[in-house]
Formats: sequence, C-alpha cells, structure tokens
Amino acid sequence: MDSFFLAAAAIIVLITAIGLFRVLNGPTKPDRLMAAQLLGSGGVAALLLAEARGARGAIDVALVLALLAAFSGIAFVRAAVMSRRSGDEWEDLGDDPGD
Amino acid sequence: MTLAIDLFSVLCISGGIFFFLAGAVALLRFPDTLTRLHALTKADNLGLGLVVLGLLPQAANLLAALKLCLVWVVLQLAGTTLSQLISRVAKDKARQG
Amino acid sequence: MSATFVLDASFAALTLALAAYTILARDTFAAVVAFISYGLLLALVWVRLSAVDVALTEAAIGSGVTGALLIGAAARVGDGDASAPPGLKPLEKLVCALLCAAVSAGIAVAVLSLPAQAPTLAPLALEQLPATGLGNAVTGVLLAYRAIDTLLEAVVLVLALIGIWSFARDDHWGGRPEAPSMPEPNGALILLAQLLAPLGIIVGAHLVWAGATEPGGAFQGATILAAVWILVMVAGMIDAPPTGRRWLRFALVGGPALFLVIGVAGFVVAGAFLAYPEGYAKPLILIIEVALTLSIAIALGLLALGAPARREKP
Amino acid sequence: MNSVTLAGLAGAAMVGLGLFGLITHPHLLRKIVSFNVMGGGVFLLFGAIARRGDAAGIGADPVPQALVITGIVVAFSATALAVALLLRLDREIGRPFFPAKELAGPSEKDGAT
Repeated sequence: MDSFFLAAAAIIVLITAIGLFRVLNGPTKPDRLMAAQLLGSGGVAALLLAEARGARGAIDVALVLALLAAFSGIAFVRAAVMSRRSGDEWEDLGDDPGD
Repeated sequence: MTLAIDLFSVLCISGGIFFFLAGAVALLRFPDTLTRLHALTKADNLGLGLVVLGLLPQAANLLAALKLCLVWVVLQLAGTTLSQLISRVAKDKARQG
Repeated sequence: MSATFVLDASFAALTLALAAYTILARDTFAAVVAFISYGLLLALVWVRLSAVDVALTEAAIGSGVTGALLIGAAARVGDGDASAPPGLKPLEKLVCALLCAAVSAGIAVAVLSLPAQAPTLAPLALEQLPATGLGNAVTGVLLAYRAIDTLLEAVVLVLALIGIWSFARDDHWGGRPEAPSMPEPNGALILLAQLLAPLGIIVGAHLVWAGATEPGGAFQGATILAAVWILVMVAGMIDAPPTGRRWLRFALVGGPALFLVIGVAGFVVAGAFLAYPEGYAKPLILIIEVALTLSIAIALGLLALGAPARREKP
Repeated sequence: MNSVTLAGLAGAAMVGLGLFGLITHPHLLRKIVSFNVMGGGVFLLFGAIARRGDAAGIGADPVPQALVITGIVVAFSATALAVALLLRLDREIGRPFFPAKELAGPSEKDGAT
C-alpha cells in the first residue's frame, strides 16, 4: 500500500510537470496565471500521497500550500491586470489635486 | 475490512490520477485560453477531490481527516474564484485585440 | 531503486527544471511565475527531507509572500526590452556559464565527500528539551537555545521596513502605501476574502499554538496572518494603513520589545541574558511567540506593501 | 546515491544556476530572482546536511533547520528591501537596469512629469 501511495505521488508530479511547462510557455499571460492553480492542486495531491504514512505535520504543509496558492494566484491576477496599465499613475498616485 | 478500505483508496486515487491526466492532456491539446482554463479547473478539482477521498480512510485521526477536507475546500474555493478572475483578464485581453 | 528514491528524484528533477526555467526564461513575468512554482516545489522537497518546519516556512514566506512581492514588482517595471543596455557577448556568457558550473561542481564534490558519520546536534538538542517544556526541537533551538538569533531576526524585519520606508518621497512619509486593491471591485474575490480570512486566522493561530510540540511556529503562523491581511486589502475591503499611525508602530516593535524585556529580565531571575527561570520556560516562550506573531505579521504585510506613496489625509 | 545526496547535488546545481542568472541578466528584477534561486540552493545544501544528522528519533538535525528558517525570513527582508530600491530606481530613471549616466543630473522622466 505504501509503495502505491509513493508511485501515485510520483505519477501526479510528472503529470503536473507536463502541464506546468505548457502553462509557463504562455503564449498569453492568462495561460501563465494558471500555473499557481495547477501546481496548487497537483503539488498538494502529490504531497498528501507521499506523506500519507509519513511525517507528522505534512497535512499542515498541504493546508499552508493551499492557502498560499490561492494568495499567489490572486497576486498573479492583480499583477496581470495592473501591468496592462503600467506606465501611468505611478508618480502621482493618490495625490488629490484638491490637497 | 482493511482490504476493502485499501481497495476503496486505490480506486479513488487511481480515479484522481485519471482526472489529473485528463487535465494535462487538455492543457496540451485545447486551442485557446478559455477552453484550457475550463478543462484545468474541472480536472483539478475532481482529481484532488478523489485523491482526498481516497486518503480519508487512511487518516490517522479525526483532526487529520478534517484538515484533509479543509485542504480540498480551500483549493476548490480558490480555484473557482481564480478561474473567474483569469477568464475576465483573458476576455478583456481578447477585446483589446 | 525504491519507490521512495524515484519519487524524490522526480521532485528534485522538477524543482531543478523550474530553477533553470526561472533563470533562462525570456519573459520577466514568466520567470517570476516559475520562481513561485519553484518555491512551492521546494517546500515539497523539504517535507521529503523530514524538515516540516522549514517546509512550512518555505511555503509561506519563501514562495508565497516573496512571490507576491516579486510579481507586483514585475508588473510595475515590465521587461524593459527597449531600454535594455547591451548584454554580454556569447563568448562572455559561455565563460560565465563555465565558471558557474565550476562553482556547482565544487559544491557537488563537497556534498559527495561528506563524512560517512554525519555530525549532529540532535541528541544534545533533545536532551535539554524537557526542561523547556517544548516538544518540537526546532522551536527549542529557535526560542530557547539560540533565542538571540530569533530576537535579531525579528529586529531585522523592522530594520528592513525602516529601510523601505526611507525610499518614500519626503511628503509621503507616514502616509499610506500605494493602494493594494484590484482596479475594480469583484464580487467573487470579496466572497473569497470573506471565507478565507477567518479560515486563515484559525490556521495561523493553530500553527503558532502547535509550534510548541508539532511543526509550526511564530514565523509560519504570522505569514498566514499577513497573507490574509493582504488578501482582504486586495479585495478592496480595507485600505493599506497609514504608516505613521502610532498603534501600527507600537504593534511593530511590541513583539521584539517584549522579547528583549524578558531577555534582560533573565539577568535578574536566572543569571543570564535570555535565560528563562526554571519551570517558567514554556509559558514565557508562548507569551513571546504570541507577541512576536502579531508584530511579524504586521511587519511582513507592510514589507510586501512597500514604501508609502500617498500623502496622509488630515 | 540516495535521496539525501540527490537533494544536496540539486542544491549545488541551483547555486550555480542562480549565480549565472545574477551575473548575466541585466534586468535588476531578474538579478533579485536569481539571487533567491541561489539562496534556495544554499538552504537545500543545509537541508541535506540536516537530514544526514538524523538521530535520537527526529528525522533531521534541528540546528541547521532553525538556521534555514532564520535564513528564509532574512532573505525575504533583503528581497523586500531590494525590490523597494528597484522600484525607486525605476521611478528615477524610468528603466529597471543599472543607471549608466542618468544619475549625474535630473533625468528626462522627472522633467516630463
């Protein structure tokens, strides 16, 4: 049973790797944004399987990874949205003319 | 009894691997961003869901089982929101040309 | 070749491939996304190395918050293709590559020739652990044996923050950092923030509390709290705080200050700096951890927000 | 060859990769990212050494683990400071590269805004 878990984890790592490099190569930013989501679920699944009988606290790491994958994903999206309009409004952010 | 539980785990996890594989194939084959996003979210949530389901009977105690479910819920929530946000970015991008 | 080795080898290979992608990618945005993925995978490698505490820190700080910081900067500065200075010639690049490969090879030789009988401080760390009342040896090292390192580490965060603030324009000093929210509010994102915020607070508190006996601790818990704070700001539910507020500055230095006070009190009651009186080690460590967690969470959040960029409204 | 040696070797390769990126990329953000990759490699070397020092029932020597945790936090502080410097430089000279002569006098960008 243990080696089944380990083998399943290795297979998921490889599948995730294939998807990850596809996503990283773009061509558009939204494609690249999917990386966080893909690796969030694939990496967490691999971790849970690899440590099904292993280190205590591994589930905590999975939980932190899940939370932070959500956080990074949103940071990606915000960065993608902001970069379209980059170039303007850096110097004068928030300087109301009425001041 | 243990055999039945192990069999359940093996079946669920194999199913999970199948959905991860389907998601990866879709990422490689589908023509545009929105269809790829669609495939990714479906495959990932089902894949991770089945893996978690398969691991539940193997959990050491109730707290560990709860945390396993929580991991899935967090990723499910995040995945839903993120795909919505990403598709909006993709749509805006397409509109701008 | 066991299943374990195959798994570890595939983790290591993928991590290395992502590191290479990070360095070699043409697009800056893609490089930063690859770096964050690299950090996530590195956390998995740490779990495989039985260092769960480090895995938590890497997942939370090394990948999560660092990633958010870098991707924000990547969006701001862009590729800068048009203005790029002339790069290195291919021959110069080759020489660099060879020299770097030599550095790697040298370290690899050192790794391969490590003594068969590895030196370890683990028995020593465990021997005194019952006296501290802790069950996690890493927390023991961080907050009992080498507490001064941890104190200075908390101070480094505050110093870095002062450094960042000092890059602000004079009239922005004490004002709010640039707005961290999305350009337009989004219902789904607000819902996500509303659901994840309480959950994140519970997980963060759990990590701090569990850190005494299980993997976890103040820095990991604080990072989750900081991430939740930033998420709520990105959703547009609250604005970045004005950096001149007195409560903010007290909260920032409160944790390290309490740590220092307890450390100095150690001279009086236990005869040495940062010595805990017998029987009180665990409660004192927990008090320090809780105070540190709040200060670190605020410091990490403000570090990610950057220098003040808006004038404080009266 | 076992898993621990493999992690050490991967760490060694990451140090080289990061160093290469640090030297060859003119883009300053890429330099910061490369430096972090290099740091990850150094931490991984520590991890391999900690894992070798497993004893008395714990999987890895706690002292290098604590060092790495401290290291990750300090690396984040340094990265945040470097990014703030980069953003300020970008605002001054309008591009994310080392300035050649621009800082000698007021830049064109400042005059424009």
